[in-house]
Amino acid sequence: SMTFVFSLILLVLFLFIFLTLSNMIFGQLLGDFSGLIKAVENSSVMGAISLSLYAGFLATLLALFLGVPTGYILARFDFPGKRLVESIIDVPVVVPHTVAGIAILTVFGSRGLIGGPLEPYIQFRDALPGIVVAMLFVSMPYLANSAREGFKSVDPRLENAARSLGAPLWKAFFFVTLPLSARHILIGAVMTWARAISEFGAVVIIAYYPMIGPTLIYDRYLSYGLSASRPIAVLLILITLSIFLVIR
Amino acid sequence: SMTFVFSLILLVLFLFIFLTLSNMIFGQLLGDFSGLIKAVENSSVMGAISLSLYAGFLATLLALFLGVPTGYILARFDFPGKRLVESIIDVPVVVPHTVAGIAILTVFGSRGLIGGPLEPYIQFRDALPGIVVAMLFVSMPYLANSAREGFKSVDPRLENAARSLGAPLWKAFFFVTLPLSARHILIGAVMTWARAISEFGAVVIIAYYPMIGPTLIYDRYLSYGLSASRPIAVLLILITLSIFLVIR
Amino acid sequence: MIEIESLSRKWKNFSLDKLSLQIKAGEYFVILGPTGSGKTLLLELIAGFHIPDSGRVLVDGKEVTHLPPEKHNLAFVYQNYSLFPHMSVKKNIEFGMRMKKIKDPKRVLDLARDLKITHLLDRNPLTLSGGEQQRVALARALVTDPKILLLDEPLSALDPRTQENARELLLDLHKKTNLTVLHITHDQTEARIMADRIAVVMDGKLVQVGTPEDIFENPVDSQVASFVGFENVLKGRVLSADRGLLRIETGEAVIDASGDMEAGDQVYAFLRPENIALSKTSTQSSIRNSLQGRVTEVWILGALVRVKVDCGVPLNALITRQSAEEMKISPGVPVYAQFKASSVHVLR
Amino acid sequence: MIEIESLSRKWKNFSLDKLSLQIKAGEYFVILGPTGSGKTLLLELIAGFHIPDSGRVLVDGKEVTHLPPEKHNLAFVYQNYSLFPHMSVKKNIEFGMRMKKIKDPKRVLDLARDLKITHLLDRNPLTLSGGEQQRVALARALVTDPKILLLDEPLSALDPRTQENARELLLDLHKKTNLTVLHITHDQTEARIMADRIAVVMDGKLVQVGTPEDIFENPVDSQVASFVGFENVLKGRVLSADRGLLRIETGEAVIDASGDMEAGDQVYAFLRPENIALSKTSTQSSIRNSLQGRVTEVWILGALVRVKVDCGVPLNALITRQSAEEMKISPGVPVYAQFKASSVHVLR
Repeated sequence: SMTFVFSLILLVLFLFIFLTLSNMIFGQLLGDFSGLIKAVENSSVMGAISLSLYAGFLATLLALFLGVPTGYILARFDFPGKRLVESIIDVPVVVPHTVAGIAILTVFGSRGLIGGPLEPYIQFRDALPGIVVAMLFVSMPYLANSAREGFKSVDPRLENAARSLGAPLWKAFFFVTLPLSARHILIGAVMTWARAISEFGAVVIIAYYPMIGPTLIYDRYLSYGLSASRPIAVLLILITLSIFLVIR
Repeated sequence: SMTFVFSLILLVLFLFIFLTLSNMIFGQLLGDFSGLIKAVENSSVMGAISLSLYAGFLATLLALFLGVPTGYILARFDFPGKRLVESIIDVPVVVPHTVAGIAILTVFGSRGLIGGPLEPYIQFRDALPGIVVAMLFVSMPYLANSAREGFKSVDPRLENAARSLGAPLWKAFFFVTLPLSARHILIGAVMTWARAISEFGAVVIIAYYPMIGPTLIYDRYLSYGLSASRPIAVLLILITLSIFLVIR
Repeated sequence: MIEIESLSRKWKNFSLDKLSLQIKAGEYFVILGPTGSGKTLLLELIAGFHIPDSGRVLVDGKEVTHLPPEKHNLAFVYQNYSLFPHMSVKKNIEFGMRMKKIKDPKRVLDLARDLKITHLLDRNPLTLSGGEQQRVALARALVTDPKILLLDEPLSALDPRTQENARELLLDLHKKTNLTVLHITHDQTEARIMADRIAVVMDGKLVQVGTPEDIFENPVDSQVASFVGFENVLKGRVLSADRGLLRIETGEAVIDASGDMEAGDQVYAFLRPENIALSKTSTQSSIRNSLQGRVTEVWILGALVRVKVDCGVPLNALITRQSAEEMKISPGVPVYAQFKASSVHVLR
Repeated sequence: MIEIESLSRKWKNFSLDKLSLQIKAGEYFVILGPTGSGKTLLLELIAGFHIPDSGRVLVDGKEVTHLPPEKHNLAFVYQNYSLFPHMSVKKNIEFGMRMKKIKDPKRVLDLARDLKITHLLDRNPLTLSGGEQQRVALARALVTDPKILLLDEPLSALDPRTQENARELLLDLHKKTNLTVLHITHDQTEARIMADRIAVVMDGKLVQVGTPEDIFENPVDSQVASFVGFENVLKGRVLSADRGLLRIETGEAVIDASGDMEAGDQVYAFLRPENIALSKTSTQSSIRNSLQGRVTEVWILGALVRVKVDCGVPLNALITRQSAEEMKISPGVPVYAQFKASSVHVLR
């Protein structure tokens, strides 16, 4: 019957994803556990992974600062050009990753529109700020959209009720609207962080060094092949997935 | 006031994304238009971009074939382990891109679980099938989730009504449920396709050659620097965005 | 004819417990029960949308329990009508014919004329009013000429005026086409007006089956009694019983009622507010109770007034605004609460 | 005291058009109008949630039109009560005091006791029933002792029994605290029971202001008349007029009514179904109409029966089930439709 055929297809899809990941992970754990231990003990591996997590964290903080107010304005107000603004904010999701890298390098490179004037004070290319900007660019839409949906889900009458009880707008926002959309914003932040640390193409163009996890995996793969890069890949995904599980 | 400050922050976010993209695009169009023309005339550039679009299309077709039935089962039935299946299907979204590449190479490489037995018939490494599999892996969740939401939005009572009117399940599905979730599935397919052609990290590990657009951009950037890769980046994003606008 | 034999099914928060029921061919049968009692689940089991945990469903003597819904050959109309929003009204009506490969365009047009929806055939169902949607849903369900029509709360999505027309339409259809109709509702008035027979279902169990008179005049237990509108529930003791005429002591009052209890029995007496009349003067007689009391609360409900009277027991009465004004009813006013012995329903 | 001067505002599908209104201190004022007439928009303008396109709002003589809502100093209770779901009932009630930096824990407890919600203080508002939520919303709005209470359809989210208690509560609060209450509703019964004065708003325009008697006995135009329940609308011509007593020819009938029209005037006569009694015998008199007719349709509506009678003009009457049964009312039966001349409302 149709249900049976559809269930089989679901099983194929499930196995495609599950086998691909578990084959790599269990292949490493069971077939070459010592390689994994060596990777943990290697300071450049742990350094690259820590840098991924740290840069992703900074990008998420920036995304919160920019995305929460943006989401609020988009959820509560109508203004001319609103649809254009929403579309532009969504564009990074569909930009090919190396294209995003080229665009960021164009603007934040030492001769760029922003990177140029800032050159004496802050270095983007091959430096942490460049990594964070690249991560922010590709992951920003997740936070802005989540925050907007969160604020939309809060009945504006609750804000009105708070105001008629004597709360100015900012108090109504911080005591009523923000707590009630906290769940949406938190989920958005986790997705933003995950998207940030998964990025490779945009980051590798503005900053091959200092190496983040995905870059180190690529670098080792090019230099020493699959068996040298796989332990790092397994380590990175295990750490990422466990942070996820903890947050959820 | 709070509204004013929030609007300013929205403006900053908007400008960050808008300037980054438009600076690259207009810098190329106005500053070095002949470079863009040269890129269009270069057969390896157009070949790489076509390959991106074509491989993305194949990945989307496969995603439709696998994701639509999967979405239907997930939307309509409860079964033990359903939450686990849903979580696993979502995992590719958070897997760092080069990690996904390593995982796919492990399974689909010539000594892999699937790539090994298939070796005499189909080549994944450095070949179109590898590119399509990598694209499918990273973009699949978008289609499965969209289809699931689409099917969920169709009242099961409509299916029941169709069946009491004499339609067997598969006719109820094709005449009622599928048309009513077509919009969701179409949007999912567009997102899947966009995600597929934006991928770099996973593809570059299983198949540096034949080069897709993002790989060629990276290759040119490494060999000849920013000014050599930017025309290709601009070309790729202009083509991608116009296909988007046409579909919408 | 539908036979339901000891049907049980648990599903989400609903459950049915060994329910048996027979609906005769050509009957207008109403299943009445409060929200959440499992009525819709029962209807969906009959239509084959669910498989029961145990028990059987027979349609015209043939077991259909495990057949897929498309083999049940009955028409089903949901509360929300479930019209296909991506098809015109005409395509909706033709759907069943397309599925069963019947070609008879005249039948669609005839049915559309009978149901007064000819002018709507090219419209999108989403643009129709509730009453129009219902007529389209009926046309779609009836186009392949089924013998049985299942209706899931067919009136509850309509406004009161449209409800009147819809009732008339359904009764008309039933009369003209000799359909067996199984109609579920939570509205006692609807059941009373429309049914040939009524089954009362509560908490997934069949509590009572009978004619509207049976159900509304002789509810089998206190749960049914208060569900069908006997709002006054008086606990008391039978003082004397003489050839069916009872004297019952309740609170500080004594009332006359009829029933086959015996002296000394502990009983409950049920009384509808609309069966209690108020009067300034007593008109005692052997078959009419007239209890002296005093108004304690008054609530105006549009054309009606609800009055609470303390007659030694508290009684709720429902009278017209006009008579409340004529009697100058307000809290504190002395009145007589009058009701026939025959309108008191007594249960042990 | 609230003064509204020529207020206009367009917003989404709603608009208000140069609306002026004065609500006196201590008054229980009801704004009555159909859904979509702009009532809630008006209330939100008074509370400062919107800025009007033109016009002014004054509270106690002070203009507040352009002040932010937190400076309006009035209590606002929405239809859905809008309790903060992430705070306990107690925190909800304290919110206004926290915002206005008032410390007086006793006031919260006193108010909770008065509104009978002391036992709910630690609960989450989402777990409360509609009636409980409403009492909490009132406590929250009143805790900072405002002089004006704005109520947006306060009863429409409650079931009928809870509505009765809520009405009592609101009237009690109004009496005890000398609050000015501005209450909006689409329910004419609610307005009639509760209001000191009523304003009828239709399509964003003020149509009539007056006491409940004014509105319900003397509606200014046919729109108001049919909105407040005069369902029978008879078009006719005045045959004679003698010191306020009119004879009006309508259809093939002649009725008596009162009004200051003149012979020959074209008029509309409005009549409520509940003011028409049916009888098997005629009891003609100078102030009572008694039209001979024949029942055409009968609909049982619970305790009431709606009867359509053809008396030369079609008339809708609403009678009790009991009297319908006693008279054996059914289609075709001859009856007399009787109504007082004074219950006919005549408009040009």
